[in-house]
Amino acid sequence: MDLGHAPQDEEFRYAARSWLAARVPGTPLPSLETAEGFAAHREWERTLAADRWSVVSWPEEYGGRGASLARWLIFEEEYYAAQAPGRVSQNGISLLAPTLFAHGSPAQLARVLPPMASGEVIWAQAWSEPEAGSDLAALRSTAVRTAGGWLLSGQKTWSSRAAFADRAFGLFRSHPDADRPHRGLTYLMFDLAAPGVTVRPIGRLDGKPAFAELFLDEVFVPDEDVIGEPGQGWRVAMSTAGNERGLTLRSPGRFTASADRLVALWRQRADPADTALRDRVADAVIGARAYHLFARAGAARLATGDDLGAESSLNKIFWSELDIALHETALDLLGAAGELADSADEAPDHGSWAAGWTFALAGPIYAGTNEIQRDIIAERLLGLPKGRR
Amino acid sequence: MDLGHAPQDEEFRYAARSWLAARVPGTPLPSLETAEGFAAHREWERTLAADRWSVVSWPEEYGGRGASLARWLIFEEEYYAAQAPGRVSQNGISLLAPTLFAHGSPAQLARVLPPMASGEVIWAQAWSEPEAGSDLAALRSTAVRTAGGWLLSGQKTWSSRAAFADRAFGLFRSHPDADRPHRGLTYLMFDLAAPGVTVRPIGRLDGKPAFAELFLDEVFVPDEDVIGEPGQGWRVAMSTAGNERGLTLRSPGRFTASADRLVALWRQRADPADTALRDRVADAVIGARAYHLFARAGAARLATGDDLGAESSLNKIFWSELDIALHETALDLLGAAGELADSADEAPDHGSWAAGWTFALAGPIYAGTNEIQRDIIAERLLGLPKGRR
Amino acid sequence: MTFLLDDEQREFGRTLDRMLGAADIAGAVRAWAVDDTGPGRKVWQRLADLGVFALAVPEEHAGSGFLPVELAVAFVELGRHGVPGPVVETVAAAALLRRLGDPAPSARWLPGIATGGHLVSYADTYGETVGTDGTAGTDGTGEGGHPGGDAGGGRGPYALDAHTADTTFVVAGDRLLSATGHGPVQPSLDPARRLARPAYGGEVLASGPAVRAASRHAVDVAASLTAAQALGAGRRLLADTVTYVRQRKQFGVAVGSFQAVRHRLADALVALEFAQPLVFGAAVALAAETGADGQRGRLVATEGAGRAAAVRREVAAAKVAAGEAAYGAARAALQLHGAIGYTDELDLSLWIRKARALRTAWGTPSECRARVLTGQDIFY
Amino acid sequence: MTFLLDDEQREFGRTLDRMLGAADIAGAVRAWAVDDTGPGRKVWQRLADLGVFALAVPEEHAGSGFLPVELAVAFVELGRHGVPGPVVETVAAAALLRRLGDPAPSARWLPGIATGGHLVSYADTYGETVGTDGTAGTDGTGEGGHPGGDAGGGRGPYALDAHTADTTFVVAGDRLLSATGHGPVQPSLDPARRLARPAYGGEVLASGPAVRAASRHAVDVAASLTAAQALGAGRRLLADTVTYVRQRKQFGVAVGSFQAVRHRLADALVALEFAQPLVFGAAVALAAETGADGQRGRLVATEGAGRAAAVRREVAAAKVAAGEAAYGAARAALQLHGAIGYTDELDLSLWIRKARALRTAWGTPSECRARVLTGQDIFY
Repeated sequence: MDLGHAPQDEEFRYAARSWLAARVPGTPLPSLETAEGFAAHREWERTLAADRWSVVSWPEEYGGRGASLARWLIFEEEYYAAQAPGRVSQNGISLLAPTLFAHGSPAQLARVLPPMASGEVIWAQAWSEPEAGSDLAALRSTAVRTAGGWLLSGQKTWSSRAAFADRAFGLFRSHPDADRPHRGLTYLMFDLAAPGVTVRPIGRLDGKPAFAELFLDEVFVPDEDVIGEPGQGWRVAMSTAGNERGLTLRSPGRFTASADRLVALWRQRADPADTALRDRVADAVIGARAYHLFARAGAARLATGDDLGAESSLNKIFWSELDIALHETALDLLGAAGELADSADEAPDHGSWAAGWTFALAGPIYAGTNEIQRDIIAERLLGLPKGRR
Repeated sequence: MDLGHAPQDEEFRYAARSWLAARVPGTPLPSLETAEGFAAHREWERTLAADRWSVVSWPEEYGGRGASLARWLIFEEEYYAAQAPGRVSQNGISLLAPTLFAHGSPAQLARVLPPMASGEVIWAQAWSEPEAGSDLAALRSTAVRTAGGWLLSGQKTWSSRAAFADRAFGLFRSHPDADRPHRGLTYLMFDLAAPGVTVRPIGRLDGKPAFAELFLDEVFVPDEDVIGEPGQGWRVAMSTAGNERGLTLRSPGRFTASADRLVALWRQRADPADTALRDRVADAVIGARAYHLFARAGAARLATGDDLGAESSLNKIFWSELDIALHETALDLLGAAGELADSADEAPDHGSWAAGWTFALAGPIYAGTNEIQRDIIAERLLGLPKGRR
Repeated sequence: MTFLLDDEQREFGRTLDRMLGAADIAGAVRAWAVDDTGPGRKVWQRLADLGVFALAVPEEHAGSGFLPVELAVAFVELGRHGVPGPVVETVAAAALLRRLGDPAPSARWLPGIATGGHLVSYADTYGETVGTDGTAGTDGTGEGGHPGGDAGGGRGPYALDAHTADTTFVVAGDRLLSATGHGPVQPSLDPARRLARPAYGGEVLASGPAVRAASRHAVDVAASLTAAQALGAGRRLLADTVTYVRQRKQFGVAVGSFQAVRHRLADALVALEFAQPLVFGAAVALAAETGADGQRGRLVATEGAGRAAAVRREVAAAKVAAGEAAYGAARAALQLHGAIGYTDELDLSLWIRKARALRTAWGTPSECRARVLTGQDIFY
Repeated sequence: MTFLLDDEQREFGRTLDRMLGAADIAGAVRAWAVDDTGPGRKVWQRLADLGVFALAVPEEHAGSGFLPVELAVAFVELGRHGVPGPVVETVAAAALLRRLGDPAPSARWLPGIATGGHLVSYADTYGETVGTDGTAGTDGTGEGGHPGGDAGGGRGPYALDAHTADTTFVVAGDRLLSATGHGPVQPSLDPARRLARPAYGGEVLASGPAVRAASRHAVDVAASLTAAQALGAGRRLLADTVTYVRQRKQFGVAVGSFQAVRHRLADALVALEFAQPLVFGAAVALAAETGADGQRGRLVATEGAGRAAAVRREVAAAKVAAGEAAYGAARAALQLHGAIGYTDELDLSLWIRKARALRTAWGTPSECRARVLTGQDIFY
């Protein structure tokens, strides 16, 4: 049992660190939930990709470095420690790409992945519908067979990034006669600029258009943009939930960097004798360390060929609660300045604590609410009866 | 809106305070969960009763002072502030007596209440059965009609005080053909020394026999010991839950006194700069104050003829969680000495913090688990759908 | 002799609830957030017409005497409906002037406050003197020592809506100023709140030790009414969430039938129900301490300085409990609404954001917990 | 290069689990609680036979070298099965002697520890000198300054099972003593633990600054193994509760089908699952720092004093997380068993009580949180 890294991995770390030190913008980019910020973040993706830092774990042919999961963890540590910009390509890289690697055709990989890696195509997810949130199997949007492809109709919502993104992916009901609600779905990719697509941005808590509603009216999608078999979409979508995706949805580096910054803030601004704050700062450090080590253990198990299964539900609950607690601690530490919005000129650290708090509040809701995750843990990890919820 | 007391009420307070100052033993009595301690506590009840302090809110004819709820609250404040002994008659006074006042015959009141007030007869409750805990309507113990009375058979458990008490009260299934499980029950009082009764003491967490199992084999109970109508036991038992009993199960004075003692402990032993402890001590003070004021408001409403209804469920959750938090704070404040059992000679304050912690741990379980209380609050106070739980 | 609102007080609350429910307060908040104070000012005038601001003003200045319990009733409703603007600050300023008892500033400001003509912001440096350039002086508690200030700065606290108020009262050292201006306006997490550091120059309205004594009282009033507002906001968050989870269906049933949902809302109710008596207990304590116009109660066994400390403890307890209960209700509301709760499509977001701001306004939880034990203002 | 137990380590854990599962540990605990240490001693010998105590002893003294990861594996099992006695203290004493490197006391005590012949209790005054009468000296951190001591007393810490151990090691000031006696034996909330303050007279086994350095290491070992024990106890509490709620029916269904029950157990699992890597991370850090016999890992970017502080931080983090997770599991176990959980009819009560004691043993949550940020032992 070991927590060291191979010398080559350390070389990888220093390469990433050096590159980031030279390239990360000195002041934060504008919020990626604005048109201006979205463009700036897309440009940053291009910069990353130019030196093969945008998708380090992908094969080289698609723009990556073929890095192991261990190296990906190292890269993420360095990335967040350098306070590099948020990843506008996150939806594509962490949600769509793993599915493509598992179920996509060689032609799809060759066509879709390089422009995703370069930021040329930014992806939005299109899972939820107004009546299908936690109950994702209740999807109603349809895919109707037509010559050479499918016609999508219906309404999607909480489509993150869709206000400014290029393309989207999601599940559509293609076989309405299937015997169970989560059967008869098809996983498709589509163009947000295609005829029949209307995008209505939705403001999040602070008013920024972080997601959108999509209204689809017979939007044509060619067969080449179906992932896996038609009608097998649920299986396709779920099959990667228990593998790396469970681990990579939120990288440990994000939290260890935030905890380090919180400690710095505490040393700089707090009364060291204030043990109430000290304990909460310590809990953030402990939580980030635990999350890091949990990921190290998970990566080691994946490397042996194990599947993580429902453990990604443990992960989801832990990081989402850690993220809120960490940012609430920061706001409390800041006293009255903790009330300032992230857009306030006088907000400490460029408003990153306020922005981080707002962002963190969504954590227990998206990617499967924490209530759903607790149900999964109870049933699949503890073996408790299913219950009616 | 006012928090003052009438001058006569203040006189009552000073009378209680003076009496307690003269009579409360200088060192704590032995634990009432032991035979020796039980006897000592019974003797203390006799001392209280001799000067009409054992049941201040009862009519004078039964040994009380006819005190208002406001005065009862005052008495309890003084009682716990004086660190007077725990009340071994609590089951009778706070559970059986309100039911008798509401449903008992004049003859029953005259026969049962005076020896309860004097400690001559100590009552145990006999509600739960092995298969009927939270689901109290699943009771199986039976009352079978016989000449001049009923024959009780079956098994009761978690019968608090029963290891040493004289008599018990509970619900028995008398009409097995009733259409719903909570119908067909009868509320009866019986003698723990009667033929057919076997008492098996059960050790609680710390081994002390705080409750017992009762095995009943055709135990004869005369008709005069049925409360209310046969078959109406559920209604009889529940009818008093929403009135004073919800308020008086745990008096605010108990918690304000504990919080005051915690503050004293904190001033005496803690580092005042340790804000983490300070905040928890403050929360205990705030909680005790809130509970006190909530009771004041409740008493005021009862005085206007209102019913508190399901609000007693709010009460139950609040005091039980407050009690645990308060005692956990004390144990943490004591550092390594907080690990000592209450029987340890070196345990601070005669082991009262350790004993209080052990006692508090039961709070969220008995008198309706806090899970059941939350269900009641959701359904009856918030109007949420019943759900399957 | 009874800890219950009387019929008149309850009817006062219902009247405010009806009036505010009929007004488009959410619209007023959204306008206020972009400095269009017109709709908010109209609401303000209606509140004045119903006598809200008069509750802090002596009768000789067009008020109804200082009535803390009625003020608490009113501010629960203001919180429930999310009324924007320096409502707390205006009432605290009135309480300060009343306690000061100085005829000139009272005559000049109190009638206008009572009748709704004056929006007054208010900032308190808690004994710290501040130079006219906004830099802290040297006799104060030093860097980070005052609440409302930037923990790292020492440039004095923010004043709410200083840029749109008719004046900003500033207590600096032992002087009460009507500030001449303010620093850059800063948005809060709560869009209904805009913050700016007042300039410390301006007309001196009063000076001397009486100013500090009166401002100490005013800070208690501000904290107690912020607690009342938080309680109202928490009630609203809970009520709206109960309504939502009864309607919203997932897995074929109402979301509100899931035990995890029901229990979380039950816990939110417990916290609010036990914060409420503390809020009114603080009001009763303030009424008893001030011993003046509106005395309807008295505190047991507290006299003189001990009584002032007891009031401060009651206020601090209410502030902690109501602030945490409201924030807990906000977290529950957000989680149980799910994604729609995280948007600004629903007005719910206004209360979620307000609950966070009220939690720290006029005394953070940490400061208030300290006061509960010491009865002292840790800043004096 | 991989943060996973290897096959051999896992098999070691399974072997201990099987052995302890077949022994009547609950019976041994109940006997231990009344000073009948016979059954517990038998378990102790079996543990020694399986090599548990040898894991802290160098090979030249009949040990297998210092192997913190294997120790962590073992102590999770000891916690899972609730083994009574000074297991942590005996291993910490061995670690102290090993680090001290002084041939005489090592030769005298280490072989017996490795082979199960010696039960050693251990108390550390954290730099405080203590008179032979048990009163504190003057160069220490003063009243209440040391953990394990009575916060109000300053009479030194308790030693676990000092009255039944073969000796009690005491570090007082810069001396290592084999104590001659002890004060009155005090029952703990955990019936498997009996506490007494050791006398500070006795044979001096070693003295000088090396004693304090070695004891600092020993305290880290004790804290990390207490964390491992807590993790095991928490796992047991959760597993037994899952079993119970699957069987127990109320309202016609298994209690474990209620969402409130399922979610509470899910949260208990989350806490334990994230404490576990911290427990093994601390073990890896100890292995790397000691750099000796059992080195199988190394810490990144920490050298010298920085490395020692980093180890201390890892240990403290593990102690907080495992202690809180176990206590949380105990609270959940008690609540979800209902009344039967509150009795001593089930062995469950033994773990519930142990979880409370382990939470504070060898570093309270507060002390450990301070260490997480400073990397310092706050007592030195």
